[in-house]
Amino acid sequence: MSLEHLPKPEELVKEDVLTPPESPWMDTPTVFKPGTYSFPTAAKNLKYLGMPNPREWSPTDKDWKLPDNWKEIVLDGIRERLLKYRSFRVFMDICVRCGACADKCHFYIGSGDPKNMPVLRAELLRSVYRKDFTALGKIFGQLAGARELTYDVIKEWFYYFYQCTECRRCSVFCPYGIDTAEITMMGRELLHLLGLGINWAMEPVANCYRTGNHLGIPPHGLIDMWEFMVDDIEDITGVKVGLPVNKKGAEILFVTPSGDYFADPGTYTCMGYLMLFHELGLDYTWSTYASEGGNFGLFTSHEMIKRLNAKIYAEAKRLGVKYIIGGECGHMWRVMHQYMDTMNGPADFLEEPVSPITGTKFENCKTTKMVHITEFTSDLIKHGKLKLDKSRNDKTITTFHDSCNPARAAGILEEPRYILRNVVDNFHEMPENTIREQTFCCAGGAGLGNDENIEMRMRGGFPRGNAVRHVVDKHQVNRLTCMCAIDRATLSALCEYWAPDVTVGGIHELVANAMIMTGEHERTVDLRGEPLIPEEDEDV
Amino acid sequence: MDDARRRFLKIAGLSVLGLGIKPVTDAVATAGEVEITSSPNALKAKRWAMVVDIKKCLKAKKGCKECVIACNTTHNVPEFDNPKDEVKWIWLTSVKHAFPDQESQYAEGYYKDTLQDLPFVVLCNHCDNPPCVRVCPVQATFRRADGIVMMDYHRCIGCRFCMAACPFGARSLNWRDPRPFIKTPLNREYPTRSRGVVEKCTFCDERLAKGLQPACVAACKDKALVFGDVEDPNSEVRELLRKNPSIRRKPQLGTHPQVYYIL
Amino acid sequence: MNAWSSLFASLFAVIGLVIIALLGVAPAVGLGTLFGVVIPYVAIAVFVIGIVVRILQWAKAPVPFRIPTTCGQAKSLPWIKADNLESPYNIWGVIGRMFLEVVLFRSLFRNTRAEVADGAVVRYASAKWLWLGGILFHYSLLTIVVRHIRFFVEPIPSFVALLSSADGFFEILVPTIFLTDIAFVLAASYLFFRRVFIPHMRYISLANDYFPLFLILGIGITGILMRNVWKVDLLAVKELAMGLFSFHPTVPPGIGSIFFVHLFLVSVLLAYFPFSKLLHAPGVFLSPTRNMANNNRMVRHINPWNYPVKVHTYEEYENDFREKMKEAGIPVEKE
Amino acid sequence: MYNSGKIIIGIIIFLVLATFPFWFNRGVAQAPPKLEVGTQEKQCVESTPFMKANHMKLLVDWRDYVVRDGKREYTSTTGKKFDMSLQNTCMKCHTQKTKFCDRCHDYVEVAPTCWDCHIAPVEPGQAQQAKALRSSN
Amino acid sequence: MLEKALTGSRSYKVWIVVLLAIVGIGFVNYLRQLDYGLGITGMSRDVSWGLYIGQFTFLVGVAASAVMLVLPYYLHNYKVFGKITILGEFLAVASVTMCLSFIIVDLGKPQRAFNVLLHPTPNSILFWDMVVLNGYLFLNIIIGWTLLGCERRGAPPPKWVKPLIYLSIPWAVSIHTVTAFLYAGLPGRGFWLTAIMAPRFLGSAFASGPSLLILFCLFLRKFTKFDAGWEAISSLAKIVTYAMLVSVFFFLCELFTVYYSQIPEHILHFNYLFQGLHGHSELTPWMWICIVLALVAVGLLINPKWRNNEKILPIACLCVFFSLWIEKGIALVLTGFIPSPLETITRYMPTPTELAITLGIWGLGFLVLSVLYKVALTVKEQTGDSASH
Repeated sequence: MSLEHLPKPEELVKEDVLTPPESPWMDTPTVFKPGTYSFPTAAKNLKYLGMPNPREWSPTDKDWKLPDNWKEIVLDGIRERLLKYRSFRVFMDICVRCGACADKCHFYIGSGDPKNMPVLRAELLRSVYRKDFTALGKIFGQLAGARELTYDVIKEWFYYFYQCTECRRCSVFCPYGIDTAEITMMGRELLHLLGLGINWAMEPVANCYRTGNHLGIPPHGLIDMWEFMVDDIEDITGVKVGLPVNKKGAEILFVTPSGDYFADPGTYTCMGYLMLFHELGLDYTWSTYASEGGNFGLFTSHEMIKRLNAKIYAEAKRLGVKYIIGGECGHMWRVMHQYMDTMNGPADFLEEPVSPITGTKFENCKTTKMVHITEFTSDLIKHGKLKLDKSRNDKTITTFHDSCNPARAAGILEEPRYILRNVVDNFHEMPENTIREQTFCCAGGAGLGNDENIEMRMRGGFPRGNAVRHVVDKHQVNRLTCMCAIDRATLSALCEYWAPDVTVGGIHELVANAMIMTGEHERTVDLRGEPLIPEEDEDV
Repeated sequence: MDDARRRFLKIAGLSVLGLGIKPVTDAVATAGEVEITSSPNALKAKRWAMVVDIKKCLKAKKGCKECVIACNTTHNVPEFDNPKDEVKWIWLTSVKHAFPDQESQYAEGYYKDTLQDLPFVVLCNHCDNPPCVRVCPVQATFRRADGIVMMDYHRCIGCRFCMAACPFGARSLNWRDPRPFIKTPLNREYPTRSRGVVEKCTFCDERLAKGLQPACVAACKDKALVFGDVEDPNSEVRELLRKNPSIRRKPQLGTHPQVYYIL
Repeated sequence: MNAWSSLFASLFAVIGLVIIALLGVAPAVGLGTLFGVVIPYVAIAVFVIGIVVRILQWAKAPVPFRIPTTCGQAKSLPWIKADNLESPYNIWGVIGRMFLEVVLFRSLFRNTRAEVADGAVVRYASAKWLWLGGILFHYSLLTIVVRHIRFFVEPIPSFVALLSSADGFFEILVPTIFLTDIAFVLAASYLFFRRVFIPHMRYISLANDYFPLFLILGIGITGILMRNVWKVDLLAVKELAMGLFSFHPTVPPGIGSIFFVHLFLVSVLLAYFPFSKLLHAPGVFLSPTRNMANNNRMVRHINPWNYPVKVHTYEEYENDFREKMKEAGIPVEKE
Repeated sequence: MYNSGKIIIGIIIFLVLATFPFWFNRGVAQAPPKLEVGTQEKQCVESTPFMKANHMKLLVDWRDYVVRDGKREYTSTTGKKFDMSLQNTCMKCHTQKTKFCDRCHDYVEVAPTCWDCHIAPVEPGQAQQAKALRSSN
Repeated sequence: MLEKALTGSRSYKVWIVVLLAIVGIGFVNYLRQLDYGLGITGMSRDVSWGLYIGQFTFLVGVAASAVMLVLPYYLHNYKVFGKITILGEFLAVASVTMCLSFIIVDLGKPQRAFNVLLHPTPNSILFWDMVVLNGYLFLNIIIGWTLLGCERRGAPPPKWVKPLIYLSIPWAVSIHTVTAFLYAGLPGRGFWLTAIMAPRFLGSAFASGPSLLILFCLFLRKFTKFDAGWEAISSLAKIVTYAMLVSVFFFLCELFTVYYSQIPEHILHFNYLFQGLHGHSELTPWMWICIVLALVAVGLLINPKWRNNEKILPIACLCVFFSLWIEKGIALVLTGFIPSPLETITRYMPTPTELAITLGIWGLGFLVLSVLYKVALTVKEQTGDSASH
């Protein structure tokens, strides 16, 4: 599927979209409509990873080729997780269905499918929990909101747990902090026990496991890509930047999502890193083994997070660096911030991060020893270590999209804004209910950024698109800046559909554009190779 | 339609039960009959009025205030040292203040010798057209059918609109707890008032109910105060008004005071 | 089951409970002791033990990861103002955040309402009614429960008297109507009507959402009726309550049956509590997204069941790509 | 069990609060106060159960009849006539407010405003107090 | 939207804390008054209304600010006021809140305040005042809040608001009229017994409310990002000018009637006010200050050059405001009681407790106003409606 097959934006979402249907949700069958679901995992990927029930199948099939004891597997899986995760058990028990979360979900706002209300998404699982794990549910059945675990329930789970981007916006509004991402993750883990996953998530997992990055780029391929960027930078600035790779004894290991290595507009951000580090004379290194910051294991299972994430510390240890800097990425930072140290720490072989340029101690990274690039760069700017010429970004009127994970799972809100205000003159915020901790998802996270799912992506992207359109109308915004590789990919499509003429880019692209490098020649084009001063403007 | 109305009535009836003023007696009534009556020996009138015969009140000059003391004693009226907090039901004042609109530049003779420094008995006039009743936002003060302007101390909110409306200064607020200031022997048959409510003379409605004359009237040995039904042509008050020229306070305000003065 | 059948099932259940109590204490049946002593004791026991058991059940599961929802700027560089209440970085921040959440319903205060208009426009309206209704409901309930202590103990603590006098400040009718009684019924009715009249609320509501609402409304209404309409002998009521709380249960004669209806509904609510969504009361304290500090990169969090997993080691990786790496000039461990 | 310290503290707080009436009473069921009626009279204005539950409503009704309608005589269901007066009827029988009204009101924490205005009879040993009531401050 | 009042600059927070402290002090003093009774104030049997009712009377006038913006904006489509109608509406909310609070603290038995609802009495003007004041409060809260909410999210206002807005216009007139009737309908109070009491109320209301609004606009222009625009301010100044002139004219009419007819019941009060009576002259200096301020105000306002001078206008507005504050907040109510209908003169001097409670309610009003303005201005800043056009 592609964008052309979708109705016009004004027609996709209607005024009455939030009016629920007549039939009760328990009696509403799941329909797999093309454009609204993702293709299942290819057998080879499951096999490579050693995961259960590898086979070829399609969600539209009647028979999903589940193991015979599928029900037992799922119920045992629930039981196990109830004992392992307090969050799961508490969230199953305490929801009062106050409905505060309902219209906070971008998928619900865009699709109007009531099962996309976070509360109902959780009820899909909670109803089964009630039936098999609570007294009232066992006795009163439907009266207590309980239902039997059936084949159709599994299908429903597959559809709706892969229609949640785990963005946690609902959790902000929930009076008990119930986190649908947690529930969706449990749901997906349960589905994986039956071999039910989506390929767009699992292929990167398999790739990453083998090559160290989601795209499956072998080490020499990476070198080619980076060298290509180095050449581009030389063309634009006249400066040949260094490219340290797998360099033992470097001070810093730099890890960033591999999406930025090969696809525009991520590549410009990646060039930004190369230029920045070169200009600073930083003793750092790239790694081909830990060449992926992102972690699609997050969209698979806790075990898979750990399996992929283990490479980061392992590589840091092998190379003997002092600490790690992480690039602009969303879910990568959820893993780095909330899981890495617990899963693969302690990182006692590293040192507490100190900026070699400013001497700032990053006290907030004491134990993980991993600094966010915007923390690093904003510190540089604060100390006046970068020569910046904002006017080079003058044609860019930008707004900033908080990626869900840095915002709601890490609390990184000010740093990127500080950098932006220092590198561009025209920065306008989107409406207040769509930014910072209330930011709306790109609707392509958590493994859903694939093309077969395009209609649901555009529906889910409606709130974000609407907010972008708002600032386009009001401030003629033409750039959506974000600090997430998935965003850079999915928001591009989203803008194409909802807010045409808005380009997407990273923060460090703008930093590098503005940064005056030692020995550079006069720049006439930006990192995208576009003239710094648009031609039509010269007539004015 | 009919059905709906009936249901509505039933619900309305229920809520009356919840909020109504007299649900208990209603409830009792279903069990057995209860009767609410006035006592047979109560004094009754079409319109109560008082005549003050100043000519018989000359002892006031020598400090007689039997009527005031009787009233205060009967009603537990407090006496404050600070005029600011004063509570007065019936009191003595100079003619100048009792009749501020009566002017006599060249007053001589009777007016000057007798009236000018005679303490005049004043009290609530129980006006026929009482402005205090008109302004009260909660009907805490109201005019009874027999002309008495009553006070319901249980309902008064202490807004003092009535005090602003009364042209005779007949009303007092309990600016503070009156009990410590009751200087007469406590009358245990009559309540005191609580702070924050307005009070005034009620023509001793509680005594009338028992067949007794108002306390001030009963206390005046000189019969300077006469109380009775002005609608009754044979009453003593009518007799007095027939025989003597009388004046009322501020008649021009149209409140129709029911306290008449014979000078 | 659709919304309406859930609603009516709950309504009839509560009406049924009322009838059971009325029949039970009718003179002809004479189950006063059952409804006045046995059921209340059972209910209190189920309530207390049930909640403790449930909390222990939650406690039995570890919190493997520290995953707070961050709703404000995290602590990072010293010159960036960190929001300790929305993204706590120490224990005081966590306490503050929990305090705001538990005492002031902080998250609900954030609530908005999405409005979709034609032409694919979505707007977010401020929507604090749920917050207000929730606050009113819970604080009225708390006040009412505390006020009831006057029936439970002797001597009556002075804070109870003080609370009653403040609550009954306005002298409306005799006996005075308590403001919290009105607020409670209004708030509970609001919580009910929003479930009925907001379409998506009706859609997600289950019988176990309506049931406790009807139950609690029934308790409130019977209480108000008992105070202001069908009066009961309070001396006897307190004697019964004191008997229960001192383990010398008695059922004094002459208490109106409305009291037993009230007591029975309260008993049902108490017994229902540990098995229902009412567990949100203890649960909110255990919600890992709210009760943990966002200090993940500062303080290491331990997962007690962390286990080794199969990984693709560097050695295996280099074995896979060694030749190509060498060709590309990438340093390798083993030549 | 994990986070046992905090959770046990929480459970203890819950138990303390939830069982407050049990431990506050220390197992003693303070018997309801004995009310001293103060009179040999067998029957009040209405039946005892009715009065127990509804005396406040009766008084309010009386108040309204007396003050607003000027009617002061109440013929009860038994046919007996009463002057509708708290001070002059009720308190003439129940001469000891502290041993009748107050005992019950205190037991269930009711603070009627009646006594702000209405005067209770002097009780034995209370003469001193009564004097204080009248003496100026 | 309320959450916007919870964050703000340091000075905003300090201001709020100061106001809360003032409200707190007022509240503690009110508890003392509840305990002791109204005797704790300077009011007495003869002067039975004092500072509280005076402030109430004055503030009813301030509440008029809203209608002077709403009427031109909605009835005459005068767009210039579009940006500041919300300021007028919220000023009305704050003033009516103060009005109601002053009435409550003036009650001897606040516990029975609900009797006004339980025993509605249509013949009492005070009952109607309760109705119109509460109605006006709710109208302004609902209209202001709804429109602000729509503005914030860029939605068209709901259809039901328009009728309410139209209703609020006559309603605003009603609050002054009914409040004037509280006084004008009493026999035996010569000072108040005048048919132009209601017109006088309206005249002074349309001067005092808008003049305060001008002061706020100028303040916000100077210290915040919100700029009402000079055209709006200048139009408001014009309204103040005419209203002040009318107000002065009405007062002169009163003087003529009283001094030409020379009826003692009326003239004594004015004598007390202007020169003192039997050695009592507590209010005389106040009244002369009032007159001087009024004359200065008229002098400054009447000349367009001065009126449109950003330095002079606030001085004129302050003169208007304080002149009318003395006239309505002090002189009007107290003089009605002095001399009493029985021609006794009783001195009235507010006590510290009374002053503290009064100040507490002013603090409450400013608190409500600050919170509402903070919300409104933050919204306007976000929607970009705060800069000048």
